[in-house]
Amino acid sequence: MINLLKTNFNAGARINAFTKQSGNAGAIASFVGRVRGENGDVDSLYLESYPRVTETSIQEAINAANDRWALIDVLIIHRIGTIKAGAPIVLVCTASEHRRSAFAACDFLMDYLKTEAIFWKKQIGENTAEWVEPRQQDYQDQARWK
Amino acid sequence: MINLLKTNFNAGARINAFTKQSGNAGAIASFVGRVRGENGDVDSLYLESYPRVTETSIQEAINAANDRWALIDVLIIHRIGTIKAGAPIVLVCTASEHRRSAFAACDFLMDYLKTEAIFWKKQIGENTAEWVEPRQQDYQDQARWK
Amino acid sequence: MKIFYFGRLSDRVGMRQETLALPTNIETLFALKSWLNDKHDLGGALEETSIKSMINQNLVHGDAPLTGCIEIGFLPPVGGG
Amino acid sequence: MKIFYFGRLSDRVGMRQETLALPTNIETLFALKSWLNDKHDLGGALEETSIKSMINQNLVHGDAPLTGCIEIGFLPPVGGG
Repeated sequence: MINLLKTNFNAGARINAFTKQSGNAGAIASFVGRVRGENGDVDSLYLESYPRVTETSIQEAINAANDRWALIDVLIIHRIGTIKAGAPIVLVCTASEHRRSAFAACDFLMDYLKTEAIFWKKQIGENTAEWVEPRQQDYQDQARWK
Repeated sequence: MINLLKTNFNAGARINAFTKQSGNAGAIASFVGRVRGENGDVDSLYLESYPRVTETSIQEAINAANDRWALIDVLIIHRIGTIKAGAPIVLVCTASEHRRSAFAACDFLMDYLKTEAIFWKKQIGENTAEWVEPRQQDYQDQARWK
Repeated sequence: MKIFYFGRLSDRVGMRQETLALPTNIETLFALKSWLNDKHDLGGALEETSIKSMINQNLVHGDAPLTGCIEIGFLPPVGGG
Repeated sequence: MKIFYFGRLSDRVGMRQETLALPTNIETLFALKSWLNDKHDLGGALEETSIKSMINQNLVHGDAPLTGCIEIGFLPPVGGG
Protein backbone atom coordinates (compact mmCIF):
# COMPACT_ATOMS: atom_id res chain seq x y z
CA MET A 1 0.00 0.00 0.00
CA ILE A 2 1.16 3.54 -0.74
CA ASN A 3 0.11 6.55 1.30
CA LEU A 4 1.22 10.09 0.48
CA LEU A 5 0.18 12.15 3.49
CA LYS A 6 -0.11 15.88 4.06
CA THR A 7 -0.06 15.45 7.84
CA ASN A 8 2.17 13.73 10.38
CA PHE A 9 1.78 10.02 10.96
CA ASN A 10 2.45 7.67 13.86
CA ALA A 11 5.15 5.32 12.61
CA GLY A 12 4.87 2.81 15.46
CA ALA A 13 1.10 2.52 15.11
CA ARG A 14 1.48 1.99 11.35
CA ILE A 15 4.13 -0.68 11.87
CA ASN A 16 1.88 -2.48 14.37
CA ALA A 17 -1.08 -2.38 11.99
CA PHE A 18 1.10 -3.60 9.14
CA THR A 19 2.47 -6.44 11.28
CA LYS A 20 -0.99 -7.49 12.37
CA GLN A 21 -2.28 -7.46 8.83
CA SER A 22 0.65 -9.37 7.32
CA GLY A 23 -0.64 -12.60 8.80
CA ASN A 24 1.99 -15.29 9.03
CA ALA A 25 5.03 -13.21 8.09
CA GLY A 26 7.90 -14.13 10.39
CA ALA A 27 9.94 -11.08 9.41
CA ILE A 28 8.97 -7.42 9.35
CA ALA A 29 11.65 -4.89 8.43
CA SER A 30 10.93 -1.22 8.66
CA PHE A 31 12.64 2.05 8.12
CA VAL A 32 11.67 5.45 9.46
CA GLY A 33 13.34 8.49 7.93
CA ARG A 34 13.16 11.79 9.76
CA VAL A 35 13.90 15.34 8.69
CA ARG A 36 17.36 16.16 10.00
CA GLY A 37 17.75 19.63 11.46
CA GLU A 38 21.39 19.83 10.30
CA ASN A 39 22.39 21.56 13.53
CA GLY A 40 19.74 24.23 13.26
CA ASP A 41 20.27 25.02 9.56
CA VAL A 42 17.04 23.32 8.52
CA ASP A 43 13.70 24.18 10.12
CA SER A 44 11.57 22.18 7.72
CA LEU A 45 11.36 20.48 4.36
CA TYR A 46 8.77 21.17 1.75
CA LEU A 47 8.03 18.14 -0.39
CA GLU A 48 6.15 18.28 -3.63
CA SER A 49 4.77 15.32 -5.57
CA TYR A 50 3.06 14.94 -8.95
CA PRO A 51 -0.28 13.50 -7.84
CA ARG A 52 -0.96 10.03 -9.31
CA VAL A 53 2.34 10.05 -11.25
CA THR A 54 4.37 9.82 -8.03
CA GLU A 55 2.17 7.01 -6.68
CA THR A 56 2.38 5.11 -9.98
CA SER A 57 6.17 5.28 -10.00
CA ILE A 58 6.38 4.10 -6.39
CA GLN A 59 4.06 1.22 -7.24
CA GLU A 60 6.44 0.24 -10.03
CA ALA A 61 9.27 0.10 -7.51
CA ILE A 62 7.13 -2.08 -5.24
CA ASN A 63 6.42 -4.34 -8.21
CA ALA A 64 10.15 -4.58 -8.91
CA ALA A 65 10.76 -5.52 -5.27
CA ASN A 66 8.05 -8.17 -5.47
CA ASP A 67 9.65 -9.60 -8.61
CA ARG A 68 12.98 -9.80 -6.87
CA TRP A 69 12.08 -11.05 -3.39
CA ALA A 70 9.38 -13.22 -1.89
CA LEU A 71 7.41 -10.57 -0.03
CA ILE A 72 4.16 -11.01 1.81
CA ASP A 73 3.34 -7.32 1.99
CA VAL A 74 4.79 -3.84 1.52
CA LEU A 75 3.77 -0.48 2.98
CA ILE A 76 5.16 2.89 1.97
CA ILE A 77 4.04 6.05 3.73
CA HIS A 78 5.59 9.29 2.54
CA ARG A 79 4.95 12.81 3.71
CA ILE A 80 4.34 15.63 1.27
CA GLY A 81 3.91 19.33 2.04
CA THR A 82 5.74 20.95 4.94
CA ILE A 83 7.54 18.64 7.37
CA LYS A 84 9.26 20.06 10.43
CA ALA A 85 12.76 19.00 11.47
CA GLY A 86 12.53 15.89 13.65
CA ALA A 87 9.25 14.68 12.14
CA PRO A 88 9.05 11.41 10.19
CA ILE A 89 9.10 11.90 6.43
CA VAL A 90 8.99 8.28 5.30
CA LEU A 91 8.10 4.82 6.54
CA VAL A 92 8.82 1.67 4.56
CA CYS A 93 7.65 -1.70 5.92
CA THR A 94 8.27 -5.04 4.28
CA ALA A 95 7.02 -8.44 5.43
CA SER A 96 8.36 -11.81 4.38
CA GLU A 97 8.62 -15.34 5.69
CA HIS A 98 12.33 -15.09 6.49
CA ARG A 99 14.25 -11.92 7.23
CA ARG A 100 16.71 -11.73 4.29
CA SER A 101 13.98 -10.74 1.81
CA ALA A 102 12.37 -8.22 4.14
CA PHE A 103 15.68 -6.48 4.86
CA ALA A 104 16.79 -6.37 1.22
CA ALA A 105 13.46 -5.10 -0.09
CA CYS A 106 13.21 -2.39 2.58
CA ASP A 107 16.74 -1.22 1.76
CA PHE A 108 16.03 -1.33 -2.00
CA LEU A 109 12.80 0.66 -1.68
CA MET A 110 14.46 3.33 0.45
CA ASP A 111 17.23 3.72 -2.15
CA TYR A 112 14.54 4.10 -4.78
CA LEU A 113 12.66 6.69 -2.77
CA LYS A 114 15.82 8.71 -2.12
CA THR A 115 16.90 8.93 -5.77
CA GLU A 116 14.21 8.14 -8.33
CA ALA A 117 10.87 8.74 -6.66
CA ILE A 118 9.11 11.76 -8.05
CA PHE A 119 9.48 14.27 -5.26
CA TRP A 120 10.91 17.75 -5.23
CA LYS A 121 12.43 18.86 -1.98
CA LYS A 122 13.01 22.33 -0.59
CA GLN A 123 15.09 22.83 2.52
CA ILE A 124 13.82 25.73 4.55
CA GLY A 125 15.95 27.46 7.18
CA GLU A 126 15.60 30.75 9.00
CA ASN A 127 16.87 32.82 6.07
CA THR A 128 17.15 30.26 3.31
CA ALA A 129 14.99 28.12 1.07
CA GLU A 130 16.58 25.97 -1.58
CA TRP A 131 15.63 23.06 -3.77
CA VAL A 132 17.94 20.13 -3.11
CA GLU A 133 18.85 16.96 -4.98
CA PRO A 134 20.04 13.52 -3.83
CA ARG A 135 23.47 13.14 -2.22
CA GLN A 136 26.19 11.34 -4.19
CA GLN A 137 25.94 8.56 -1.58
CA ASP A 138 22.26 8.09 -2.45
CA TYR A 139 23.13 7.47 -6.11
CA GLN A 140 25.86 5.01 -5.09
CA ASP A 141 23.44 3.17 -2.82
CA GLN A 142 20.88 2.99 -5.59
CA ALA A 143 23.49 1.65 -8.05
CA ARG A 144 23.96 -1.46 -5.88
CA TRP A 145 20.67 -2.88 -7.18
CA LYS A 146 21.30 -2.54 -10.93
CA MET B 1 19.69 -1.02 25.55
CA ILE B 2 18.94 -4.71 25.96
CA ASN B 3 15.66 -6.05 27.31
CA LEU B 4 14.96 -9.74 27.80
CA LEU B 5 11.27 -9.96 28.53
CA LYS B 6 9.08 -12.71 29.90
CA THR B 7 5.91 -11.08 28.59
CA ASN B 8 4.71 -9.76 25.25
CA PHE B 9 5.77 -6.32 24.13
CA ASN B 10 4.32 -3.66 21.85
CA ALA B 11 6.82 -3.33 19.00
CA GLY B 12 5.35 -0.13 17.54
CA ALA B 13 5.30 1.65 20.89
CA ARG B 14 8.92 0.62 21.51
CA ILE B 15 9.97 1.85 18.07
CA ASN B 16 8.26 5.19 18.70
CA ALA B 17 9.95 5.58 22.09
CA PHE B 18 13.31 4.65 20.56
CA THR B 19 12.82 7.14 17.72
CA LYS B 20 11.86 9.92 20.12
CA GLN B 21 14.83 9.26 22.35
CA SER B 22 17.39 9.00 19.54
CA GLY B 23 17.33 12.76 19.11
CA ASN B 24 18.62 13.91 15.77
CA ALA B 25 18.96 10.53 14.07
CA GLY B 26 17.72 10.81 10.49
CA ALA B 27 17.49 7.05 10.04
CA ILE B 28 15.81 4.43 12.19
CA ALA B 29 15.87 0.85 10.96
CA SER B 30 13.95 -1.81 12.79
CA PHE B 31 13.23 -5.46 12.57
CA VAL B 32 10.41 -7.39 14.20
CA GLY B 33 10.62 -11.16 14.22
CA ARG B 34 7.53 -13.19 14.99
CA VAL B 35 7.02 -16.82 15.87
CA ARG B 36 5.94 -18.58 12.69
CA GLY B 37 3.18 -21.11 13.11
CA GLU B 38 4.59 -23.28 10.29
CA ASN B 39 1.09 -24.03 9.01
CA GLY B 40 -0.18 -25.18 12.38
CA ASP B 41 2.82 -27.35 13.29
CA VAL B 42 4.07 -24.89 15.90
CA ASP B 43 1.83 -23.58 18.67
CA SER B 44 4.56 -21.81 20.59
CA LEU B 45 8.27 -21.47 21.21
CA TYR B 46 9.95 -21.82 24.55
CA LEU B 47 13.09 -19.71 24.80
CA GLU B 48 15.66 -20.12 27.50
CA SER B 49 18.52 -17.73 28.27
CA TYR B 50 21.46 -17.84 30.67
CA PRO B 51 20.68 -14.79 32.82
CA ARG B 52 23.42 -12.13 32.67
CA VAL B 53 25.56 -14.26 30.33
CA THR B 54 23.06 -13.84 27.49
CA GLU B 55 22.82 -10.09 28.06
CA THR B 56 26.61 -9.75 28.20
CA SER B 57 27.04 -11.56 24.90
CA ILE B 58 24.38 -9.42 23.22
CA GLN B 59 26.11 -6.31 24.55
CA GLU B 60 29.34 -7.51 22.92
CA ALA B 61 27.52 -7.78 19.60
CA ILE B 62 26.19 -4.23 20.07
CA ASN B 63 29.73 -3.07 20.82
CA ALA B 64 30.94 -4.77 17.63
CA ALA B 65 28.20 -2.99 15.66
CA ASN B 66 29.20 0.33 17.22
CA ASP B 67 32.82 -0.28 16.24
CA ARG B 68 31.80 -0.98 12.69
CA TRP B 69 29.15 1.65 12.01
CA ALA B 70 28.40 5.17 13.20
CA LEU B 71 25.34 4.47 15.31
CA ILE B 72 23.47 6.91 17.48
CA ASP B 73 21.57 4.28 19.44
CA VAL B 74 20.65 0.59 19.50
CA LEU B 75 17.75 -1.23 21.13
CA ILE B 76 17.34 -4.98 21.36
CA ILE B 77 14.24 -6.50 22.91
CA HIS B 78 14.07 -10.29 23.02
CA ARG B 79 11.39 -12.52 24.45
CA ILE B 80 12.25 -15.44 26.70
CA GLY B 81 9.88 -18.05 28.13
CA THR B 82 6.82 -19.18 26.19
CA ILE B 83 5.92 -17.22 23.07
CA LYS B 84 2.80 -18.10 21.11
CA ALA B 85 2.81 -18.40 17.31
CA GLY B 86 2.20 -14.98 15.80
CA ALA B 87 3.65 -13.04 18.74
CA PRO B 88 6.79 -10.92 18.37
CA ILE B 89 9.92 -12.64 19.64
CA VAL B 90 12.51 -10.00 18.83
CA LEU B 91 12.81 -6.31 18.04
CA VAL B 92 16.05 -4.69 16.91
CA CYS B 93 16.16 -0.91 16.38
CA THR B 94 19.18 1.02 15.17
CA ALA B 95 19.50 4.77 14.75
CA SER B 96 22.08 6.62 12.71
CA GLU B 97 22.51 9.87 10.86
CA HIS B 98 22.18 8.31 7.41
CA ARG B 99 20.37 5.10 6.57
CA ARG B 100 23.21 2.84 5.35
CA SER B 101 24.64 2.37 8.86
CA ALA B 102 21.24 1.79 10.47
CA PHE B 103 20.26 -0.86 7.90
CA ALA B 104 23.59 -2.70 8.06
CA ALA B 105 23.78 -2.73 11.85
CA CYS B 106 20.17 -3.94 12.20
CA ASP B 107 20.84 -6.75 9.72
CA PHE B 108 24.15 -7.66 11.45
CA LEU B 109 22.56 -7.77 14.90
CA MET B 110 19.70 -9.97 13.70
CA ASP B 111 22.20 -12.41 12.16
CA TYR B 112 24.05 -12.47 15.47
CA LEU B 113 20.85 -13.09 17.43
CA LYS B 114 19.79 -15.91 15.13
CA THR B 115 23.08 -17.84 15.34
CA GLU B 116 25.35 -16.88 18.24
CA ALA B 117 23.18 -15.34 20.90
CA ILE B 118 22.84 -17.55 23.95
CA PHE B 119 19.30 -18.83 23.62
CA TRP B 120 17.93 -22.34 23.53
CA LYS B 121 14.75 -22.79 21.60
CA LYS B 122 12.07 -25.45 21.87
CA GLN B 123 9.36 -25.71 19.25
CA ILE B 124 6.12 -26.84 20.78
CA GLY B 125 3.30 -28.32 18.68
CA GLU B 126 0.17 -30.23 19.57
CA ASN B 127 2.02 -33.52 20.03
CA THR B 128 5.67 -32.48 19.74
CA ALA B 129 8.30 -30.52 21.60
CA GLU B 130 11.82 -30.38 20.25
CA TRP B 131 14.90 -28.30 20.76
CA VAL B 132 15.91 -26.64 17.49
CA GLU B 133 19.09 -25.09 16.15
CA PRO B 134 19.74 -22.37 13.56
CA ARG B 135 18.93 -23.00 9.90
CA GLN B 136 21.81 -23.39 7.44
CA GLN B 137 20.69 -20.07 5.94
CA ASP B 138 21.19 -18.36 9.30
CA TYR B 139 24.83 -19.48 9.42
CA GLN B 140 25.35 -18.30 5.83
CA ASP B 141 23.83 -14.93 6.66
CA GLN B 142 26.05 -14.62 9.70
CA ALA B 143 29.17 -15.51 7.67
CA ARG B 144 28.68 -12.38 5.53
CA TRP B 145 30.03 -10.22 8.34
CA LYS B 146 33.29 -12.08 9.04
CA MET C 1 -4.68 22.63 -21.34
CA LYS C 2 -3.40 22.26 -17.79
CA ILE C 3 0.29 22.93 -17.25
CA PHE C 4 2.23 21.96 -14.11
CA TYR C 5 5.60 23.42 -13.11
CA PHE C 6 7.35 21.37 -10.43
CA GLY C 7 10.18 22.02 -8.00
CA ARG C 8 12.44 24.92 -8.88
CA LEU C 9 10.48 25.54 -12.10
CA SER C 10 7.51 26.70 -10.05
CA ASP C 11 9.70 29.38 -8.44
CA ARG C 12 11.01 30.40 -11.88
CA VAL C 13 7.56 30.65 -13.48
CA GLY C 14 5.98 32.08 -10.36
CA MET C 15 3.18 29.53 -10.19
CA ARG C 16 2.71 25.81 -9.78
CA GLN C 17 0.06 25.37 -12.44
CA GLU C 18 -1.96 27.21 -15.00
CA THR C 19 -4.73 26.43 -17.48
CA LEU C 20 -4.19 27.87 -20.94
CA ALA C 21 -5.90 27.90 -24.30
CA LEU C 22 -3.02 27.56 -26.77
CA PRO C 23 -2.77 29.54 -30.01
CA THR C 24 -3.64 27.23 -32.92
CA ASN C 25 -0.10 27.39 -34.31
CA ILE C 26 1.34 25.71 -31.17
CA GLU C 27 1.07 22.07 -32.20
CA THR C 28 4.12 20.40 -30.62
CA LEU C 29 5.84 20.20 -27.24
CA PHE C 30 8.92 22.12 -28.40
CA ALA C 31 6.74 24.88 -29.83
CA LEU C 32 4.86 25.06 -26.53
CA LYS C 33 8.09 25.28 -24.51
CA SER C 34 9.33 28.10 -26.68
CA TRP C 35 5.98 29.93 -26.45
CA LEU C 36 5.90 29.55 -22.63
CA ASN C 37 9.52 30.70 -22.47
CA ASP C 38 8.61 33.97 -24.15
CA LYS C 39 5.31 34.35 -22.31
CA HIS C 40 6.88 33.95 -18.83
CA ASP C 41 10.37 35.23 -19.64
CA LEU C 42 12.00 32.00 -18.47
CA GLY C 43 15.45 32.44 -19.99
CA GLY C 44 15.37 28.92 -21.45
CA ALA C 45 14.59 27.20 -18.13
CA LEU C 46 12.06 24.82 -19.72
CA GLU C 47 14.48 23.93 -22.49
CA GLU C 48 17.28 22.71 -20.22
CA THR C 49 18.12 19.07 -20.98
CA SER C 50 17.53 18.13 -17.35
CA ILE C 51 13.84 19.06 -17.59
CA LYS C 52 11.58 16.10 -18.32
CA SER C 53 8.16 16.50 -19.87
CA MET C 54 5.05 14.43 -19.30
CA ILE C 55 2.06 14.59 -21.62
CA ASN C 56 -1.10 13.27 -19.97
CA GLN C 57 1.17 11.88 -17.24
CA ASN C 58 3.34 9.90 -19.65
CA LEU C 59 7.01 10.65 -20.10
CA VAL C 60 7.90 12.09 -23.51
CA HIS C 61 11.35 11.87 -25.07
CA GLY C 62 12.20 14.65 -27.54
CA ASP C 63 9.47 16.53 -29.32
CA ALA C 64 5.88 15.27 -29.54
CA PRO C 65 2.58 16.41 -31.03
CA LEU C 66 0.10 17.94 -28.59
CA THR C 67 -2.91 16.22 -30.17
CA GLY C 68 -5.20 14.99 -27.41
CA CYS C 69 -3.05 16.60 -24.74
CA ILE C 70 -5.04 17.81 -21.75
CA GLU C 71 -2.22 17.97 -19.20
CA ILE C 72 1.48 18.74 -19.39
CA GLY C 73 3.99 18.44 -16.55
CA PHE C 74 7.47 19.95 -16.60
CA LEU C 75 9.74 18.08 -14.17
CA PRO C 76 13.17 19.23 -13.03
CA PRO C 77 15.48 16.55 -11.54
CA VAL C 78 13.79 14.92 -8.58
CA GLY C 79 15.08 15.64 -5.11
CA GLY C 80 14.58 12.34 -3.38
CA GLY C 81 12.22 11.68 -0.53
CA MET D 1 28.12 -25.12 43.87
CA LYS D 2 25.28 -24.15 41.54
CA ILE D 3 24.97 -26.13 38.33
CA PHE D 4 22.86 -25.09 35.34
CA TYR D 5 21.75 -27.44 32.56
CA PHE D 6 20.51 -25.57 29.51
CA GLY D 7 18.42 -26.51 26.49
CA ARG D 8 18.21 -30.22 25.74
CA LEU D 9 20.55 -30.97 28.66
CA SER D 10 17.84 -29.94 31.10
CA ASP D 11 15.51 -32.56 29.57
CA ARG D 12 18.29 -35.16 29.80
CA VAL D 13 19.15 -34.40 33.43
CA GLY D 14 15.54 -33.85 34.40
CA MET D 15 16.15 -30.45 35.96
CA ARG D 16 17.38 -27.00 34.97
CA GLN D 17 19.60 -26.38 37.95
CA GLU D 18 20.81 -27.94 41.16
CA THR D 19 23.00 -26.93 44.08
CA LEU D 20 25.52 -29.56 45.11
CA ALA D 21 28.28 -30.01 47.64
CA LEU D 22 30.98 -31.82 45.69
CA PRO D 23 33.01 -34.71 47.09
CA THR D 24 36.49 -33.43 47.95
CA ASN D 25 38.10 -35.60 45.25
CA ILE D 26 36.23 -33.73 42.46
CA GLU D 27 38.72 -30.95 41.75
CA THR D 28 38.43 -30.36 38.00
CA LEU D 29 35.74 -29.76 35.41
CA PHE D 30 36.33 -33.11 33.68
CA ALA D 31 36.10 -34.95 36.99
CA LEU D 32 32.86 -33.13 37.75
CA LYS D 33 31.37 -34.02 34.36
CA SER D 34 32.23 -37.67 34.88
CA TRP D 35 30.78 -37.62 38.39
CA LEU D 36 27.54 -35.95 37.22
CA ASN D 37 27.35 -38.42 34.35
CA ASP D 38 27.29 -41.34 36.79
CA LYS D 39 25.07 -39.57 39.30
CA HIS D 40 22.36 -38.72 36.73
CA ASP D 41 22.96 -41.58 34.33
CA LEU D 42 23.54 -39.20 31.40
CA GLY D 43 25.15 -41.61 28.95
CA GLY D 44 27.98 -39.18 28.24
CA ALA D 45 25.68 -36.24 27.37
CA LEU D 46 27.83 -33.73 29.26
CA GLU D 47 30.99 -35.01 27.62
CA GLU D 48 29.87 -34.44 24.04
CA THR D 49 32.24 -32.06 22.25
CA SER D 50 29.36 -29.76 21.37
CA ILE D 51 28.70 -28.99 25.06
CA LYS D 52 30.37 -25.80 26.27
CA SER D 53 31.12 -25.16 29.91
CA MET D 54 31.14 -21.88 31.80
CA ILE D 55 32.75 -21.49 35.20
CA ASN D 56 31.48 -18.46 37.06
CA GLN D 57 29.94 -17.35 33.75
CA ASN D 58 33.22 -17.50 31.84
CA LEU D 59 33.75 -19.87 28.96
CA VAL D 60 36.26 -22.65 29.68
CA HIS D 61 38.18 -24.53 27.01
CA GLY D 62 39.25 -28.06 27.93
CA ASP D 63 39.67 -29.05 31.54
CA ALA D 64 39.97 -26.51 34.35
CA PRO D 65 40.36 -26.53 38.12
CA LEU D 66 37.21 -25.84 40.13
CA THR D 67 38.99 -23.67 42.68
CA GLY D 68 36.79 -20.68 43.50
CA CYS D 69 33.99 -22.01 41.35
CA ILE D 70 30.56 -21.11 42.65
CA GLU D 71 28.58 -21.59 39.44
CA ILE D 72 28.88 -23.91 36.46
CA GLY D 73 26.80 -23.79 33.31
CA PHE D 74 26.62 -26.58 30.73
CA LEU D 75 25.58 -25.18 27.36
CA PRO D 76 24.50 -27.25 24.37
CA PRO D 77 24.65 -25.53 20.96
CA VAL D 78 22.52 -22.40 21.01
CA GLY D 79 19.29 -22.39 19.08
CA GLY D 80 19.15 -18.83 17.85
CA GLY D 81 16.58 -16.27 18.86
